[in-house]
Amino acid sequence: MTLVERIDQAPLLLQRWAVSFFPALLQPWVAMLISAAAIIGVFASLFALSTLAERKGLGRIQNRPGPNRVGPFGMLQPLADGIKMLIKEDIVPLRADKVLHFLAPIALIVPSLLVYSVLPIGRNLIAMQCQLGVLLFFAIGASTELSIFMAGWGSHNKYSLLGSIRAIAQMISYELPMVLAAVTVILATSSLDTVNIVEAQAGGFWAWHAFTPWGAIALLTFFICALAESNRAPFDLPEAESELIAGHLTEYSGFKYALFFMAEYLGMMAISGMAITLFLGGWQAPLPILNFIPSWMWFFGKLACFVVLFIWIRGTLPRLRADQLMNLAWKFLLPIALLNIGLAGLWVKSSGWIAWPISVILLGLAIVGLGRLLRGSRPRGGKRIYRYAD
Amino acid sequence: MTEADEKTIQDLRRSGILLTTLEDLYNWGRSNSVWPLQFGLACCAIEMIAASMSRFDIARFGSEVFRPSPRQADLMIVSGTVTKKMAPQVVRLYNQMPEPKYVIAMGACAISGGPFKQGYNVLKGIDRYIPVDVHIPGCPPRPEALLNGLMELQEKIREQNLTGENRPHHLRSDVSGEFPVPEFGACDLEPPSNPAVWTPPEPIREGL
Amino acid sequence: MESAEQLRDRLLAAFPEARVEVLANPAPVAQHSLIIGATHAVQIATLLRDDPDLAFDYASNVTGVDRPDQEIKEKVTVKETVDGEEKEVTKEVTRTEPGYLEAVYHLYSMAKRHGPVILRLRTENRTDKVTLPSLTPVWRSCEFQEREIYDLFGIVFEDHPDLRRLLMWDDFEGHPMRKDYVEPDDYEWEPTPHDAVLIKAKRPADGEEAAPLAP
Amino acid sequence: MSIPFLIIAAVILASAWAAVSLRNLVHCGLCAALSFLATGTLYLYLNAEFLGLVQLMVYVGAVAVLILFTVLLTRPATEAADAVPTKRPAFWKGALIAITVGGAVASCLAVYAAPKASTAPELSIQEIGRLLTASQQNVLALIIVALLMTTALIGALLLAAPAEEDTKGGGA
Amino acid sequence: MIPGVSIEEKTDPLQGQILEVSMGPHHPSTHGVFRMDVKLDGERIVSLKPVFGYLHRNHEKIAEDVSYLGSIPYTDRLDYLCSLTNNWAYCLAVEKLSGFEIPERAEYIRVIVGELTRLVNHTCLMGFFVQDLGAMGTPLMYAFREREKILDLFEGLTGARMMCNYMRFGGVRCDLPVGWIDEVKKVIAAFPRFLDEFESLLTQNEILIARAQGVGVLSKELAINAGITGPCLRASGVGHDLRKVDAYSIYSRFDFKVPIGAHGDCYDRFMIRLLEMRESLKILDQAIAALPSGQIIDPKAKSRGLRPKAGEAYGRIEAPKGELGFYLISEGGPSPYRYRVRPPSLINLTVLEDMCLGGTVADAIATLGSIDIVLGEVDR
Amino acid sequence: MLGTGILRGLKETARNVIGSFREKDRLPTVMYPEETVKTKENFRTFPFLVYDGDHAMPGLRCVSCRICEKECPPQCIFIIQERDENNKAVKHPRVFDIDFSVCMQCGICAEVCPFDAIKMDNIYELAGEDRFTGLLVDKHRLAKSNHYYHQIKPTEANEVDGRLAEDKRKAEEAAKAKAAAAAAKAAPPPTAAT
Amino acid sequence: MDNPSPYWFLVVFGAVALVFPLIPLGLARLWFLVFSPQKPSKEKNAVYECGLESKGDSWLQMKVHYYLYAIVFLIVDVEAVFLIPFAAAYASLPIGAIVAMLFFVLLVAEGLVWAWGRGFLEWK
Repeated sequence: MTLVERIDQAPLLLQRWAVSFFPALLQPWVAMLISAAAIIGVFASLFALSTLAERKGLGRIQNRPGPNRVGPFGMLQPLADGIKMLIKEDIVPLRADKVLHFLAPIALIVPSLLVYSVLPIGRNLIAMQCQLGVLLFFAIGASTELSIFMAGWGSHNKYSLLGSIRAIAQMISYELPMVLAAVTVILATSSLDTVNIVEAQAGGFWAWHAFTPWGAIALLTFFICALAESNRAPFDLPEAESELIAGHLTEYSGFKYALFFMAEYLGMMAISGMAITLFLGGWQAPLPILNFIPSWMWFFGKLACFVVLFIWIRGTLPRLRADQLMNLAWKFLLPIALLNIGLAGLWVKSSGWIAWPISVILLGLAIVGLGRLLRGSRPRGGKRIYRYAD
Repeated sequence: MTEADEKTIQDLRRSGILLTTLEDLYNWGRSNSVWPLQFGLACCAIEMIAASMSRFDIARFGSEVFRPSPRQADLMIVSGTVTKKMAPQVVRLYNQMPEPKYVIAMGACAISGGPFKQGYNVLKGIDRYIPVDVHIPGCPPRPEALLNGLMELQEKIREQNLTGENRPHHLRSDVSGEFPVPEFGACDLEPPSNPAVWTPPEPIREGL
Repeated sequence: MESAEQLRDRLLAAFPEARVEVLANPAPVAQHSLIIGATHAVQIATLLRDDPDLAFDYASNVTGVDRPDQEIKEKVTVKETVDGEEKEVTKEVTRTEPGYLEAVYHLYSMAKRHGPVILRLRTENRTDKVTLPSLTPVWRSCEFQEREIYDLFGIVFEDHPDLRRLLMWDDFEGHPMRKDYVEPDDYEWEPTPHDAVLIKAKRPADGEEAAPLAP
Repeated sequence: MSIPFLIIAAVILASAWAAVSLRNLVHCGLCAALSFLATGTLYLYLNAEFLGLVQLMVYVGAVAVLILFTVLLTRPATEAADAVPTKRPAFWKGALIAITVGGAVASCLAVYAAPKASTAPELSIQEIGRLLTASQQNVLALIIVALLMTTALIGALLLAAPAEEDTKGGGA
Repeated sequence: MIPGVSIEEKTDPLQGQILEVSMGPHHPSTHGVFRMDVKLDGERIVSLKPVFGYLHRNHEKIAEDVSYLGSIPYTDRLDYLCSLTNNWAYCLAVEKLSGFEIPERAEYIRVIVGELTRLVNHTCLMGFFVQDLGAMGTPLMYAFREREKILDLFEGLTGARMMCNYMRFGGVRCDLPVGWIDEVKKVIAAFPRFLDEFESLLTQNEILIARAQGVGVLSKELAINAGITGPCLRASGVGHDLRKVDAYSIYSRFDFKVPIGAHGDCYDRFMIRLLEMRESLKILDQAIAALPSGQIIDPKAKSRGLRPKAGEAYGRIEAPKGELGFYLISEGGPSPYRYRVRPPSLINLTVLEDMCLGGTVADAIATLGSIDIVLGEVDR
Repeated sequence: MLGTGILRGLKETARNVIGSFREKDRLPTVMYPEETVKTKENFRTFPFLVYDGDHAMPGLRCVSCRICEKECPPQCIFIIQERDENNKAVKHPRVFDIDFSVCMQCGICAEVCPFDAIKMDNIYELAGEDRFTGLLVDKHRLAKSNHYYHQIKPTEANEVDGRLAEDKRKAEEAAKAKAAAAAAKAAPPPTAAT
Repeated sequence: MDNPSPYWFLVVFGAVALVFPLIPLGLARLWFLVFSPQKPSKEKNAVYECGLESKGDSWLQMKVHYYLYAIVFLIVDVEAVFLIPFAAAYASLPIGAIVAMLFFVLLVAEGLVWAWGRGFLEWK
């Protein structure tokens, strides 16, 4: 093993080394425990980092420096927030459903963490390689809707209930185009195994799925759905401040609120990770020359880009309205995703170059047509011309 | 500093470094993460917003997270005139904030009714119903004055003890966590003030 | 635009039974106003709005005025028979002018760009007969302003779609903008020299004389 | 009968029992979701990976949501459910149906001879995909499923749609 | 029949219950302590009743107690975003009541600070509006960044950032400090860059267009009948601007246009303000170029101890939010017998329910944001 | 359409992020406790009393005429005039309190004061825990030297000084004239004609 | 079990993930026990409603539209489930199978189009 490979496989080697202290019977279980703890540790600290990045990044977008007084460059801000959340009084409304109110954050954070088990973080670095990784990701992710419902309904608050209903409707609607976007990749790689999918994209960025016509569209669809699934702006309707106070989080205080917050970020990073795996070559380096950089650094680098993109979009865009959000999912993304599957099929079966023009033309037509249709629900769109009174 | 204070500190010293570290950590965390309730009443609210904007940027102190729900807020900035019609809501919002919680009375109106003191619908100071930690005079105070008040509050938080006799009221089990919400009367609030929180000062003016 | 007198004549021509008087305004702007009887107010308002020459389509400002009962001392010359002889005697008589509440409407025309025409509607007294017709059906902009007058002055507007208190809470008693409204006594002792505060705090003033004013 | 199976079975049964016996309908719905989840886990445990995950995705992700929305359609869930109406004919009808269905199932089970070796075939997902359209029967089944689903969609929408939509959307 | 629309509440039990929610008085997007009692059918609004008075500070009652001069700082606190236009309207009414002349230079200064105030108000409003649409504060931050520059100008001239207390009956309180005009020139020269930035950030943004176009439509007829003024009225297609109609002060000397919209929806109201700012910049340029020297206050006028003769006057100006009028009745005393503010914000809210019915909560929030209210003025 | 507007918005925010590292205009933040915004000379917060000379109380310009007390719109000024042993009014305030918790910073007191005795300060860092003793400011805390006044508002202070000097000169002249007149009246000097 | 199925990891991970949020919640509980007493009371723990007293019940009957939405979602979700194994096997499938699948997809899509046309996809 060369040094480069050693660094590349460092997490795995560390795990093996730690496991070797245990009797053979326990070894697989200890390995699992270590993987689980590592995932939680890494992504929980990434959560802290990304909250800080978000606050500072939003600050920069808004021409201000953001937190910079707590610790060096404000780096300890998340820690201070964490301590504060921990000691904050925990309020359960008297009329709330106490069991559901308590269970909701836990029931939300467990699936948010479980989905990480199928994400290949680096070469050979995957907690659980299984044949149906992609399906597992979506299957487990689907249960977060129930947790949000528990939170909203359990709070016995009107804003919470409205927020959670919105959240469920939004999440189920966007789940469909997301799954269908993933289906294109399954179609192309004939596999649901995340490791296989990543390996199918080896060789350089031109081999990534994002650089095919169907892949680009699927990535875009997937990304929009990722924004919606993790309730991030411009799809943050469930906790729309200006309408519903804080949506399903309205009645949560103390660390339970922090858990929701954490689940949101964990979900955001998990979905980004899945997008990277499916479309952007996972842990693969964009150029073969760059292979000396450890694979997991590529993964986290790409993840960081996604987080930055999330923050950037959050800092720029206003929020959609609930019905527009639904229209976008059902009347734009879903047909596009269905069409895209067909194009991916064509791509796989045809010899390549001929699929390009067909795909581009068809997709272009579909996008423009559906866009027109979507816009048609408003009385008048487009640029307006203003007159002046005499 | 009174003798009792000295004694508590001595007690604390004796009870071990762990507690003081814990206390430091506790106060450090709280004082650097003061999330205000997104709550504006009148003119001062605009300066409060200005304080969170790029020129003054309250985010540098970790306080830009203006939470719309009282459940996640630590600080209530009473920014502007509290009218009698609004006072019950203010008190209720304060009650609904989880402990530990703080109040900054920003501007003359919030402190005493200010220029509108003579009005029949104006509450003459929010401290009639809820305890105020920091008063910021001004009409409206500059955004820097709010930042100054916030730093004052952070200082106050840092000086709070975790144990001992003079620990803050939210650490005491014998002090209630909420304050009675006044009700609308025929022409004034009932009661007009909460005597448990507020006693008018004795007239001490010479020559009168 | 027509002068107030012309307008009065025009309105009287349309509604001969109506009460329309011109109230002169001595201020330099000389925005004179028309006192309108309550019975024909809505008809007159509709005419003002719909007449193509007038086209007062826009009621800008609607407000109330409180005129409490006034004691007027005046010298009256009466003929009295004193000692069998008829004489003209000048006596000082105290007369109580009954108070009333007044609703004032400032009307403009957006179409013709003229205005204002000021309408004044007066109640009969300040206690029990405080009803006036609402002009909200004519100009929607009166809706909140009439509610405000109802709240603060106590004029009851008939046919108002939603006559509730606007600013004070529903159970509030009294009408605070009236001149005789007594505020609740809720001042603490305080350092301000606000006269009312000091009186309320029952601390006698020093009784000192004011210092000589500026030279 | 292994210990994991016992645990999973216990969870399934307990949550299913809770789903029909709890007073609060939302709790019932959530317990049903838990029951679905446990069933999915059981499939996974039995190496029916695809089935298990589909169970999670469709039942926990979609059917449970449908159930909860249905619960929200009813009168406020806090209202205590009426005591079981033993007097009313509906009860007897229900009981009759229950007995009939139960008897049918029981007789089927009695007749059915379980195969001795019940190991699941090792079936990869690609194999399942191939089998979907492998034979004419399968294609027919697929088409029937599609027809069923479309019919179900249209029927459910028409049944549940409010009256105004029926009168309005004639041209569609 | 009351002009406007009404919607019947559905009572069909199969249609779900009507949800009664109160938005406010503590709500992130009611622009202060305003409350809307909303009845929702699903997400659609079937009834919306505004509730006022949470900031009723008895301005009128207080003004009937204090001197004429003493009311000026109180007018600052009416529409606390634009204290200078409030001063102006009040001074105009008092000037009408007592017949003071205003010197040329004072008129020009008034126009300059008045238009700067318009810039401040519209800038902030657009920021708040987009904030209400759910942007994470970025446009608001940009707006406040520019606002601070203008507030610095106000601070240099009047001594205060927000509560300027600058105008006096018959003129203004103090003359321009040395170099102030140059600073104004700098600020307004840099301002179009901000407007361009704002436009490219927002006006073509699909989400904003989707959220604002066709939302909260106000018809021309209803707008006139309900006494709507200011940008809301002009967005509905009525070219009514008191700067043109009354041509008060010296506005007839400036070359500027009045933009009007055609649809009367939130987007039009947003765009009209943007265009109005560009016109204000034009006025500012002209006013600065033509600023004469001379007196700044009518020597006959007195501020302290003013006792106008008995009479009444109604003075109105085109404040950034609409027609701001002051109605004063003098009985010859040291304070007005009746003092009334005609607040544009309150009257513009008359049609809030009509504009929101049938829309969603999000639409109502957008509509409220686009009307531009300030509670200090609504409740006084 | 179709996302171009969104992209343009994203470009705009990206430009601001980059600009915030390079341009002052795109990062206007003032790091408050360490650096402060330089307030304009005209800037006013609360009133203070100007005194001449080195000693505060004897040097107060205030003559206790109570004009400011009457004109103050929220009426937050409280003045009691000083009296000497014979209970005769002295042109000096015995009590001069301003309630900062009520003051609306309008500056009318300074505007109406005929003696240039009360002026507007520019301090704003007054946050404190105590409302009654902390924000009720008596004449000792209000008194600030003319030197301080010159520091915070040089232009205005110079103008005031000039005006006061002029007044003083006029008053002296008047006094001199009066004295001369009185003297002339008492005994008309022969040199009066020259 | 010498070679546990990979899915056992889910169990282990699930357990750890369950413990993970419980630790801080437990710590917080401990903190309240030792130092900072929780003080629930009537007003504080009342339901938040913009500072007003809450009116009416918030658990109320919802509109039927949410239910319709869920139905459409369910059907399309099932369709997606069928698509996944098909996609996995796609590369090795003959053209006939693909046409059959296309037929299947179009049939379900037709239902979707119908629902679209009838306005069931409008969020209300």
